[in-house]
Amino acid sequence: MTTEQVVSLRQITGGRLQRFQAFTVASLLALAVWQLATLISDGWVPSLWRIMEALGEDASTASIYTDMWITLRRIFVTFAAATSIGIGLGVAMGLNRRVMAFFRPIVVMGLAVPDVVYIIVAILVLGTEESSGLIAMVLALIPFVVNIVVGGVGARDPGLDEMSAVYRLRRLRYLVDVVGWQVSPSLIVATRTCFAFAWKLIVLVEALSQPRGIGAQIYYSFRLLRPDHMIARALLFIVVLRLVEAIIFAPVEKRFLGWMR
Amino acid sequence: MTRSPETTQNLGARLRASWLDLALGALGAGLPVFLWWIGSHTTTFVPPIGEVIRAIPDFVTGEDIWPDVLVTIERVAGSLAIALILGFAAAYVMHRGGLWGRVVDRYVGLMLGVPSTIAALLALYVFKRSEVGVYFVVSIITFPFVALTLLQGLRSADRRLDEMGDVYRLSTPQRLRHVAVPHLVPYTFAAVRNEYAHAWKVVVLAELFAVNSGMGARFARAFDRFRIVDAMLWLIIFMIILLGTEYLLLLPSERRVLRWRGSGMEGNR
Amino acid sequence: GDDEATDDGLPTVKMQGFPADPVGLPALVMHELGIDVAHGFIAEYLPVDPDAATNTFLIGESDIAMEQDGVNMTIVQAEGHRAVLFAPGANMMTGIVVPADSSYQDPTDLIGQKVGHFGVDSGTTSTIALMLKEIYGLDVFTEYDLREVGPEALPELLKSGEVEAIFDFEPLALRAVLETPGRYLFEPAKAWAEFSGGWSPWLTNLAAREDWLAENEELAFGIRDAWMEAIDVLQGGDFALLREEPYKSFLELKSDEELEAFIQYCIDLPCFGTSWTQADIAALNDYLALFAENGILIDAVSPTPVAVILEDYFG
Amino acid sequence: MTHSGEYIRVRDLDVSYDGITPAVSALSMDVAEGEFAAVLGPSGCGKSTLLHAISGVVQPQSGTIEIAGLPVGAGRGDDSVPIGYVFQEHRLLPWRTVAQNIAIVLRAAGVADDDVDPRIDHYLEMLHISKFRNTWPLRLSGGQRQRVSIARALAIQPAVVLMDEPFSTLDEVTARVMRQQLADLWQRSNQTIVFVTHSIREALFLAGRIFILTQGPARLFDTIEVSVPRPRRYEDPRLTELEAQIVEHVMDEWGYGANSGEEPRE
Amino acid sequence: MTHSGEYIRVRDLDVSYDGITPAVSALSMDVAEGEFAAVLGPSGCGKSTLLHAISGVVQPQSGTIEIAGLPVGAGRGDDSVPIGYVFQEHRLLPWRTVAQNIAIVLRAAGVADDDVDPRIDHYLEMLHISKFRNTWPLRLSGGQRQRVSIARALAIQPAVVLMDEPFSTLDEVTARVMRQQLADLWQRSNQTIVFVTHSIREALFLAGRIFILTQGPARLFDTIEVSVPRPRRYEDPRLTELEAQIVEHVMDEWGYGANSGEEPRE
Ligand SMILES: Nc1ncnc2c1ncn2[C@@H]1O[C@H](COP(=O)(O)OP(=O)(O)OP(=O)(O)O)[C@@H](O)[C@H]1O
Ligand SMILES: Nc1ncnc2c1ncn2[C@@H]1O[C@H](COP(=O)(O)OP(=O)(O)OP(=O)(O)O)[C@@H](O)[C@H]1O
Ligand SMILES: [Mg+2]
Ligand SMILES: [Mg+2]
Repeated sequence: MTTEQVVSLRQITGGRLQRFQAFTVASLLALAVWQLATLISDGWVPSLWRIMEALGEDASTASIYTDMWITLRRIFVTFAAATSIGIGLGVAMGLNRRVMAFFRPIVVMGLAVPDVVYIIVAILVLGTEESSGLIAMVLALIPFVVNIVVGGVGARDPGLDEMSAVYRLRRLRYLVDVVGWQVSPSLIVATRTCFAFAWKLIVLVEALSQPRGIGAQIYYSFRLLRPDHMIARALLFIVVLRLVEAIIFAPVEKRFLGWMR
Repeated sequence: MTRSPETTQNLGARLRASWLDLALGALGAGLPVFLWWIGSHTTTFVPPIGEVIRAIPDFVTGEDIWPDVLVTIERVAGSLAIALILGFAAAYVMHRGGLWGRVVDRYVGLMLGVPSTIAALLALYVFKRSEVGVYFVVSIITFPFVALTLLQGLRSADRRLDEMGDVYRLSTPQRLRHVAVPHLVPYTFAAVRNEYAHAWKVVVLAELFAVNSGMGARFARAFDRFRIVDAMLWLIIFMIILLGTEYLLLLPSERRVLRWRGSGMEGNR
Repeated sequence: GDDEATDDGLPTVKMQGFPADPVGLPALVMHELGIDVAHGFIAEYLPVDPDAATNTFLIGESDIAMEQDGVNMTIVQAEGHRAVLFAPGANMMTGIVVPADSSYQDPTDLIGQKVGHFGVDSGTTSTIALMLKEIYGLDVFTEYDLREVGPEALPELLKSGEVEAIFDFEPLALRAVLETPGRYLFEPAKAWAEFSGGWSPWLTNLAAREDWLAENEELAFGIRDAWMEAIDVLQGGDFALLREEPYKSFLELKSDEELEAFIQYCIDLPCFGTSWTQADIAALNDYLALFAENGILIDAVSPTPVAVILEDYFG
Repeated sequence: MTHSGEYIRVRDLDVSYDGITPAVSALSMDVAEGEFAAVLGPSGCGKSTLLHAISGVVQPQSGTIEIAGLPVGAGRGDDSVPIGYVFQEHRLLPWRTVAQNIAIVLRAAGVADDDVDPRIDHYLEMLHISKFRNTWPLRLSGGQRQRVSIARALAIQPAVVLMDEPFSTLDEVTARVMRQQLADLWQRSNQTIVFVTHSIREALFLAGRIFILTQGPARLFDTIEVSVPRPRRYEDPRLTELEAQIVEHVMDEWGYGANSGEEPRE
Repeated sequence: MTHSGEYIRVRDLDVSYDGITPAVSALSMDVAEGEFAAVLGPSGCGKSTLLHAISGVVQPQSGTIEIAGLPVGAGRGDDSVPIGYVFQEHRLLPWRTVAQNIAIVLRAAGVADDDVDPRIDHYLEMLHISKFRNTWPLRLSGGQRQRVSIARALAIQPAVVLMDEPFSTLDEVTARVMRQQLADLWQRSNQTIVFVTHSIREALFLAGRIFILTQGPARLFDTIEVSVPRPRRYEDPRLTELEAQIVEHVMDEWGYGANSGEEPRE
């Protein structure tokens, strides 16, 4: 046992070292590519130095945290709604060919609608409250989730379905214990995708219809011709998103996929 | 093998099933149309279906839309191809792990969050107003999502088949071709479906920023002036292209490549 | 348009503007009537997206920008870029529109009401905000219940009764007037002229980068003169030209009715400014100072001139 | 043990895959309540398909199957007879531990919560896999997995047990112990068991009646009553004799007649 | 057949999963070139693990394995001895047809393009599955799949063949034919075969030497030379006698001593 612990300890420290290395390499590489872009663009792409400065300025502004919080809250609301509806619909479509036949064209058509259209139409139909934009986002997000989930459900083992039928597993049991676990890799992709999309969409929504939020901030710096701030603000928030991912998604992922190894 | 009565019976059942699917599909496609119909009656900005339908003949016979349609299809397809290659490479490196796996993981994580506006602006700075910029924006925005999906596919691969590959000493190309890629097929389809649609959304912005041509730009212009009939017509073209791709390209090829999967009992259920 | 502009050897000048934006009409006119060639260049209309416009201009993808204004130029200079306004452009074609049968008589009546606009950082909203502040002492950002949507959707929003009033530019404001039906509650050009004793701000001006100006001195004069001439042609003919192609389709209006209303609007305003004197520029600078004072979009006026008279600039 | 009665009643069964590959053809057979029936047939003849049809997971092309007078099939309601099925491949949920795999079917069968754990313990012990209670199936050896699958089928104490080569991946010694336990269990209970095997000796040791199928598509070739009294001994010379007879009997039908290198007949 | 020489050389082999579950422990054994060796052991003792280690797909905790003087393991180069492996679960590529599954390994083994098809035909015929040439594995019965896996392993005509209970899912008659064919094939070739089985009779019929393992973690319990001359008959009474002896011999060690219901010893 003790040797085991030593081994795992070494693995951990090795992991940390490698993580540090990776960070360094990634940063240096990014630096090089970015500087190259700055060079090629005659300085139009703001240099990393300028971005760092902007980052410093923005990070020390209190209001940016309020904005971040507003945006984060919106992302969570839409994300939660879109994933739960999308997963439910995706599973139903994957399990039942009738449901699939009916909803597939709707999903495809839903994907074809540009995001602006969702947002504007939602505002015109539902009014100018904040919720309109969020509902539009949910609508725009659902098809993406559905597609990924449907793929996962389709790849399940028919043998286990038959087993469930023979042993007459209850519907819920079957959905959770048999389908759910098989689909879990897809669910992880679906949630991560949805999360990232939610963020991209909120930027648009806030730029288009909300005076507050980090998306509005990004857009504002854009209008004021401050690409350095624009990038800094986006970066700042991406870091927050990555943290959220690391805190929430990574452990869930680990827990769900333990049986594989 | 002779055709036994149950064969025809079965064929009949299948035909019935596919007719039913078709009918349900038509019903599904009818739902948005129905919503449109309601919208045209309850709001002032949604034009009546008839008006838009009457505008279709002129719209599609006027030859000035087709160059824009074609050039945009080309851009979307091209960028998507680039995104798939980049995404696969990234997923592969991430899956192999190690230093480079982590490095690529960092980048993919970062890129997932890059707002399209920023990508479009950077493209404008670096590539100025050029075609390359459009390809750059669309592929850079879509590839991390491809990578994410394919990575999960690689992770869920059956280790036992890898071991089989070790024992029989399959070369790397053989492994890719016979083990990794077929396993990734369902994941690839999910990625293609989503990112194809995603690319259509991004291309609108990219075209606006970089070239002011193509159907994305034209749709946006119509929508910006709230010339709703025109916007609707473009939207219908979008949808037809996406539906056409889905039903004529993706679905049949997916069925074909995944033929091995079925239990052989589909017709009986 | 006939692109076979013959005379080889003439430089092509890329003039950027928004698609379908009336602000760029003179560029079309000069090209169609050969005024550009007469002044030694070929004008090419470069449609750009509103979001990408300033960047496209600054990185040198176009030579002349037709959609810039004083505030924007102040921002441009504040961010360290060198560019100036050098000719008049469109007058302030924006307005507040309310339903015709509503009881609102003056902007103060809208206090506490839902008002649609398309962005606090937009030229339209910030201009109106500044004017209301100066004229009525009204802070729209706090006293109105502002609702933000894209400019294109504002007329619909007004029509559906979702908001009580909208801030929009032309021809969208006009569309709201026609379709709601509505009326102008506030017309910035007229109101400011009355308030300041004659001068009213431009919606847009012609802008050029200084490095470009340095290399194209002669061309710059030619462009300015052609521009003024084209405006004269337009206004002199009471905008009747707009009923013809390619102008008519360029404007992408919904109907002939809208077109007639727009022509009437232009005659009335009039749509383009023709005066570009030292006094005009001074008025502009004062006006910009008010923006800075109120902290709307800019914090300070630019230490270098944002608008110049070419003769002085080169002289 | 009497073999009258028609507890499981199969009539004119036709099953085919893709609507073109017949796997079972015009097969009729009856199994009485409480009977232990074995099914023998050459590889690929359609034995698993037959069990699939009896369990209701595949729909026959034509013909009927009834258990206790109720037709089986998709709409198998809650009132129908509970079935335990040891699939040829284990079909365990890889993301659930051994105990959880069994618990899930116990709960579905309506076993009271208090009884679940003791039952699991009992059957794991019976199959000598108690120590893997909390292991994931992918961490088990082939034989261990199969035993979990057997434990699962027996644990719900169903009226009908279908077993598809359940001992095929067990070593001789373990298999003998298991066979003996199964025989004992069956004698104590009133379960009806249909047991597919490729071991003639195993069939003779366990079953009251053996259904011998033809080469695929499976038809009934012969039915053999095993009249050796119980308890039987695995090495009983009577079984050895019967085994030799059966091998002789089927050799031709199963297509390995004179020349062992010959293709099986189509 | 002489059993001198150390073609496959296993020394002090320790394999454990997750670094904590020992599956093979301090095992040493040698197999000579051209020898047919069988491995017997109770279910879950570590037989498959042993074959995994010999094939190089799992890394031992300690100990060495060499084939023809070359260490096996991750870096098995092109110069190392080719191995055919019949895994306990078939491990066929589900998305490739039977013929493609075999063709892929043939190509990897450097078989000339012209030879690929005839080889496939030959081995499919030998295993009586020619008619499934263009079928996907998921459409095959259990026994058919396993035969495809055997065909794949033999088709590359490797110097070493590892077989993990290859005939376990075949009916008796088919299995007998297959065994006979394997015996013939081996006698004609110079292949070294390590054959894991749970059938003592099968081991006696096929092998020159039988390695008997202990309960898990696997150690070597005994090695038995089978001196019955070839060709052997499956029903040979000498084999029956030997079988009974072995059962007697291992019964205790494998943990089913007096009381058959007893837990296997840890
Ligand atoms: N899913 C399927 N699709 C098409 N054909 C199938 C499928 N499953 C089995 N078959 C075919 O049906 C026939 C009967 O298969 P089945 O699995 O019932 O055989 P079996 O008697 O159980 O054989 P074994 O002893 O090898 O397990 C075989 O020829 C097989 O190829
Ligand atoms: N992937 C794994 N992770 C952890 N433990 C494992 C794993 N695979 C097998 N084991 C354990 O290692 C031991 C040996 O397994 P192995 O598969 O080698 O047995 P076996 O002798 O082949 O048995 P069988 O005859 O049942 O196939 C078993 O106790 C099993 O539980
Ligand atoms: Mg079977
Ligand atoms: Mg094993």
